[in-house]
Amino acid sequence: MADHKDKHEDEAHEHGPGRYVVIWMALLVFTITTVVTGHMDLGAANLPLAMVIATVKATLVVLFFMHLWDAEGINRLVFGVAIVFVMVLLLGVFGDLLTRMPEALPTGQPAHTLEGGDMPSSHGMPAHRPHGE
Amino acid sequence: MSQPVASAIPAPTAAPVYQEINYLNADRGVASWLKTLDHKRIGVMYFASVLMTFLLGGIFAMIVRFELTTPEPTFIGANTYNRMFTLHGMVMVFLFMIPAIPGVFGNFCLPLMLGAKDVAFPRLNLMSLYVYWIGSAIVLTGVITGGADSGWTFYAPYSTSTPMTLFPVLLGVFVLGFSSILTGLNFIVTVHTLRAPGITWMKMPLFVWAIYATSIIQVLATPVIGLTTLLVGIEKVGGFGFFDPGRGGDPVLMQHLFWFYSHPAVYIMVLPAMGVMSEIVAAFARKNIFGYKMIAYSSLGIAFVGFFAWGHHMFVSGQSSFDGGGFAVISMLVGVFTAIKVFNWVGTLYRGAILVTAPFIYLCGFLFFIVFGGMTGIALATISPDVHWHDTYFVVAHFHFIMVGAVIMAFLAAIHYWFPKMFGKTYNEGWAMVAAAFIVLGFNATFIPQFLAGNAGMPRRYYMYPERFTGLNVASTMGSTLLAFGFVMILIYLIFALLRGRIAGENPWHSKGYEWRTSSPPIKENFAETLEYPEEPHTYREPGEEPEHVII
Amino acid sequence: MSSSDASAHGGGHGDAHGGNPHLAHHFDSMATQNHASRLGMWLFLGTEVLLFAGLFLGYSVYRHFYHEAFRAASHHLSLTLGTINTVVLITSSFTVAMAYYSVKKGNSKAAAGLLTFTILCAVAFLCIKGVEYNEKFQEGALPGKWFHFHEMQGYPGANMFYTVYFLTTGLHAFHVIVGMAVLIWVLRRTIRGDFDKNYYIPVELGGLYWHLVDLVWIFLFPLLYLI
Amino acid sequence: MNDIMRSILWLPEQASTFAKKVDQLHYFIFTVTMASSLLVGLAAVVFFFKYRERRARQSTPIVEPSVRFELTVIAIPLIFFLAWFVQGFRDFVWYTTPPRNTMDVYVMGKKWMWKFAYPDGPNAIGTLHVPSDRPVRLLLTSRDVIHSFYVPDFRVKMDALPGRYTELWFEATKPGRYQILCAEYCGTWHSQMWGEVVVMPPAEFDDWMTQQKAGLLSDRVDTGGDDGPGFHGTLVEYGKRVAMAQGCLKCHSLTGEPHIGPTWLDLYRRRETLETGETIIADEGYLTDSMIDPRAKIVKGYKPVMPTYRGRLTAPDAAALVEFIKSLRSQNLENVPSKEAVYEPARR
Repeated sequence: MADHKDKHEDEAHEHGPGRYVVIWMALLVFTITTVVTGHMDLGAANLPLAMVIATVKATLVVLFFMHLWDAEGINRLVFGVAIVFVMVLLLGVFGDLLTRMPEALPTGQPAHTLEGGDMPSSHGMPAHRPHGE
Repeated sequence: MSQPVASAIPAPTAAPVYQEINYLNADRGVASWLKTLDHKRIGVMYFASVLMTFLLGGIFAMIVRFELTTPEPTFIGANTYNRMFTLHGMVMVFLFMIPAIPGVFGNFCLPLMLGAKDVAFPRLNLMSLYVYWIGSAIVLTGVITGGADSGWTFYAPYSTSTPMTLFPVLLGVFVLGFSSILTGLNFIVTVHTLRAPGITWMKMPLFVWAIYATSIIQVLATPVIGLTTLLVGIEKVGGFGFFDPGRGGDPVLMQHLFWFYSHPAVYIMVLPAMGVMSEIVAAFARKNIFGYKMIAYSSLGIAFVGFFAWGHHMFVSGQSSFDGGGFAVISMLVGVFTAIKVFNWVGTLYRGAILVTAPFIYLCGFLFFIVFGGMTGIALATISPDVHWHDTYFVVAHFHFIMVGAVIMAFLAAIHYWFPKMFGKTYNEGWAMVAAAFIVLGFNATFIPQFLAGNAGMPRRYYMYPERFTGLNVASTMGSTLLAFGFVMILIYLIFALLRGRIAGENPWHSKGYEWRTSSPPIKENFAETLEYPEEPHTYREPGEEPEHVII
Repeated sequence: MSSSDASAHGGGHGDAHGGNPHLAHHFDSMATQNHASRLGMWLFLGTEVLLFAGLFLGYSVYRHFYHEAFRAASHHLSLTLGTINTVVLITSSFTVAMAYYSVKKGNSKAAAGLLTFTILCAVAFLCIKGVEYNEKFQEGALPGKWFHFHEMQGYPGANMFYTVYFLTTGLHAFHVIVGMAVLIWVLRRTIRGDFDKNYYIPVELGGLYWHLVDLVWIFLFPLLYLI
Repeated sequence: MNDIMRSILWLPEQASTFAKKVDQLHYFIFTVTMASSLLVGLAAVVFFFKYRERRARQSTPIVEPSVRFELTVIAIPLIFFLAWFVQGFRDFVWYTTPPRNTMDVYVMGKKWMWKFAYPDGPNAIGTLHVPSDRPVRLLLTSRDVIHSFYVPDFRVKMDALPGRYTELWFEATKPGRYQILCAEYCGTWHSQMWGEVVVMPPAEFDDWMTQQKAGLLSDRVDTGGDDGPGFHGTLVEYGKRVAMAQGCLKCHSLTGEPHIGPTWLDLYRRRETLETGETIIADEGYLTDSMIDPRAKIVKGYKPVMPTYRGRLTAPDAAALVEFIKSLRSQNLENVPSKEAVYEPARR
């Protein structure tokens, strides 16, 4: 019916179970590395490194365990578009947070330490004048 | 009304034949309907439920309009008014606009237009209908037990701190999200796998393209509103502080999460309407679509770029001006796609053979309202005027121009255009024209005063307003009664047509759409034998006659 | 809801088209039907990805606001339990992939064994999670209103870490339970012998859902426990 | 030209520099919108009549757009939209960056009223006094939910977020009184959360300010600072004065002994059973509603004799009354901190 090739279904690129074992081992190795590097205090590089390792592990799972490697083109497109929209959501929101007026960001004082008193008494304005000086 | 225009349709050579054994009476009994897997029956059941929710939403709207006739409290209290406009928003958006055209005409016409026997997953399709019923039932219990008073946007600090229990309404919206995901998922797989041989991507009817683009949004945006309702529900019950500023949360984050779904959601509503109108403009101008590729790709364009533009709802909500600029540029791109479509629709009329019928009147109304509504949308997206217009009646008028003007006009046009195919009977053309006139006039009288009220500075969701807005509000209320009267008229003559209408025959409009190449009402398996699809839909020429090919 | 649809569109209903009983009447060939089932599942996985995207957004927003609190709080989580959980999930992901492979090769008995092992891994994951939650309830490291964890008092926004922690791991645990239900359903049908060399779609779709649950944990583990 | 366009569009006065700036762009967008929709409408009507169906089942030519036509159809709207965006964004950045020498005023949105506090001057409820022809910066915050400070005549609007500050600035050009409205839905009386900006010539404003600072509590025009300690004149005292002035105390006792109306001692958050039998908690909403519409929820055992105070009590008066009622607590409740959770940012 649809323009879908039948041959793709049968020969299904014979591969032994070995591939799964290799991928499994790789995932375990990556887990250990990320735990070890997570402990070392690399300062600013900690977050990006952990994210890179997690992305590599994720792509391994997606490509080989979930067979996206030999799947139809449209399945890959669907997963790719979902990832793109996740990035767009993060970019859009962080585009706002990083450039918002400093006073408009949450201060994070836990509720019970926010001292009462309604209006700032007349001892002056927030620490520095935004855009002012 | 002059002599009924129906006679303009040529006397059919053979008498119109009514398909005796069709999907409606193939198997009898309520159980056969409740357990059906036939996409046509599911479409008809969606049709019935969607009309009821539209009626309910309309009642809430009329209560709000009558309350606003005087600046002082008119006949309901402040809290009741707040509940009325919230429930008007919730019922109309989640229970009517989003499931309407995809649920009713997507279910009914998509397989017919693809030459398929059914959608890809019939059981999922029925499940989507049940989940829609369950979600609507939950929202209605919410309505009965006090409803919600936080506006349909249920912004964080208010919705999570108001004593009013929002729980049933939020749970209902969460459940309705699943119905939307299932329908979208079903249609995407159907378009990919069940096209009849001969229907390539570039020979699919434009309604299918619009439904395909809508389904992409339904599948990929709805989970985020599911999560937002879940988080607001947990925040309200458990006090987790996710959005609570006192505990370090950020209410603007809730607005980001909400509008990440709700802006694409407005394209879930308008894209199917554009799809219906592409079919109707081709059918009633009896001409091939002008710029088929342009309209098809701009549907996809709206679906994708629509995901990036949600920030234009938050220009004055504490969002940074840099981000506001970014969202404004992208909103302009989405506007361009709509502009392309409008030019191509009008282009389709060029050198056509226009047949004046009720759907065509709705098309004219649609064209005017989508131009006017769309341009005010672009005006709102230019940030500095939005500072004045945000959360005023200008915004209310803008989105009603698109939702009522474009989407409900298209919904009515679709009902009239596919009524003969769904039920095998024709409606009375004269009455239909009168009703269409009422609708178009009533709509203008209702919402143009609201544009002016918005310019004058009247904020949204106001129970009592300063005296200077009284005149505009009274005018708007009078207009809304006209509009309501128009809807009632349509209901009456359609029911009359259903019971005692003339037999329509297989193709009363002589349209070259693929869905008309089966009996009406269609048989259970849609097509008796597999058909050939040699040319694009809507190519109006007699067989053997070589058409004049014009490139402008 | 999600688990039943994974199976709903898998099972065909035997009638016309003779030959293969699993071919639905409106599909022309098993290949198209399988392609449709896989595409439907991948679209559903897209919705799951975007559902967790909202929570990851919440995590990254509040980490941006209160990074000291988040870094300090991650040291209070027990790393050993987290690592064990990650290994458990990755192994279960491996075994469910092997189960799919053996069903495709027609060896239903091995597949049943592997599926049982996967379900046991899922139970183990939930137990470890239960232990961690219990620890937190005693410490008072709870979200929002109930936050009275004395060690983390000094950091502004510390309760936000536990709000995000409980929301993300809670929703993930719910998806582990749903995944377990799907796998139990697939196991029952494997034991009944429904699957053979040319009909194994439910196993594949159940496996895909389980891999997604593992995928989410692969990202959750470093974010919450390591950095 | 400006006034004609303003009257066609029902726009309010242009009483600030930003209003004049943004209205020019508004007129430009409006004229282009009208022109383009007329053009599209005209084309549709011309085709409508020119290409009516003449013969039954008339066949029509295949008309395809050339690539050039498609590009022009994309280019024309894109150029206009981007032009609007550029001008719009420039105005927006001008609007969101206040000049250096602004006079700052703190604005606190609280459920259904606006409170203003000059850093070194008096406080006020509902009315904001500003000098004309001098930039004024408002630092907006909210006590409970999101409100939105909106002055139609200045074309300015900014949300007031609970627990943090957002800013808004304007430079009034014409002395006069302009209405403030709340534009973000905030509850029962969202539609009554009005205020007033009184724009005074600079000289007059300076006299007013000095007089306010020196003035005693009694002759202050807009007394009633806030219920925080240490302000001259608290909301509670202001509420007490309003109660005496409006004659509430003729029916409501302050000491707990029975009277025509329910006593106000310990009334706040007390569980009351109504005539209809249902029990409610006397919170701000109930107290404010009962002032406006007393017969709606009568407490069991009391006759419905209370007159309505709609129109006689301004929103700030009602709010001050509620604060006064909240302050009337008998000794045994004193130790329970009944102050509701206050979201106020600590200095960073």
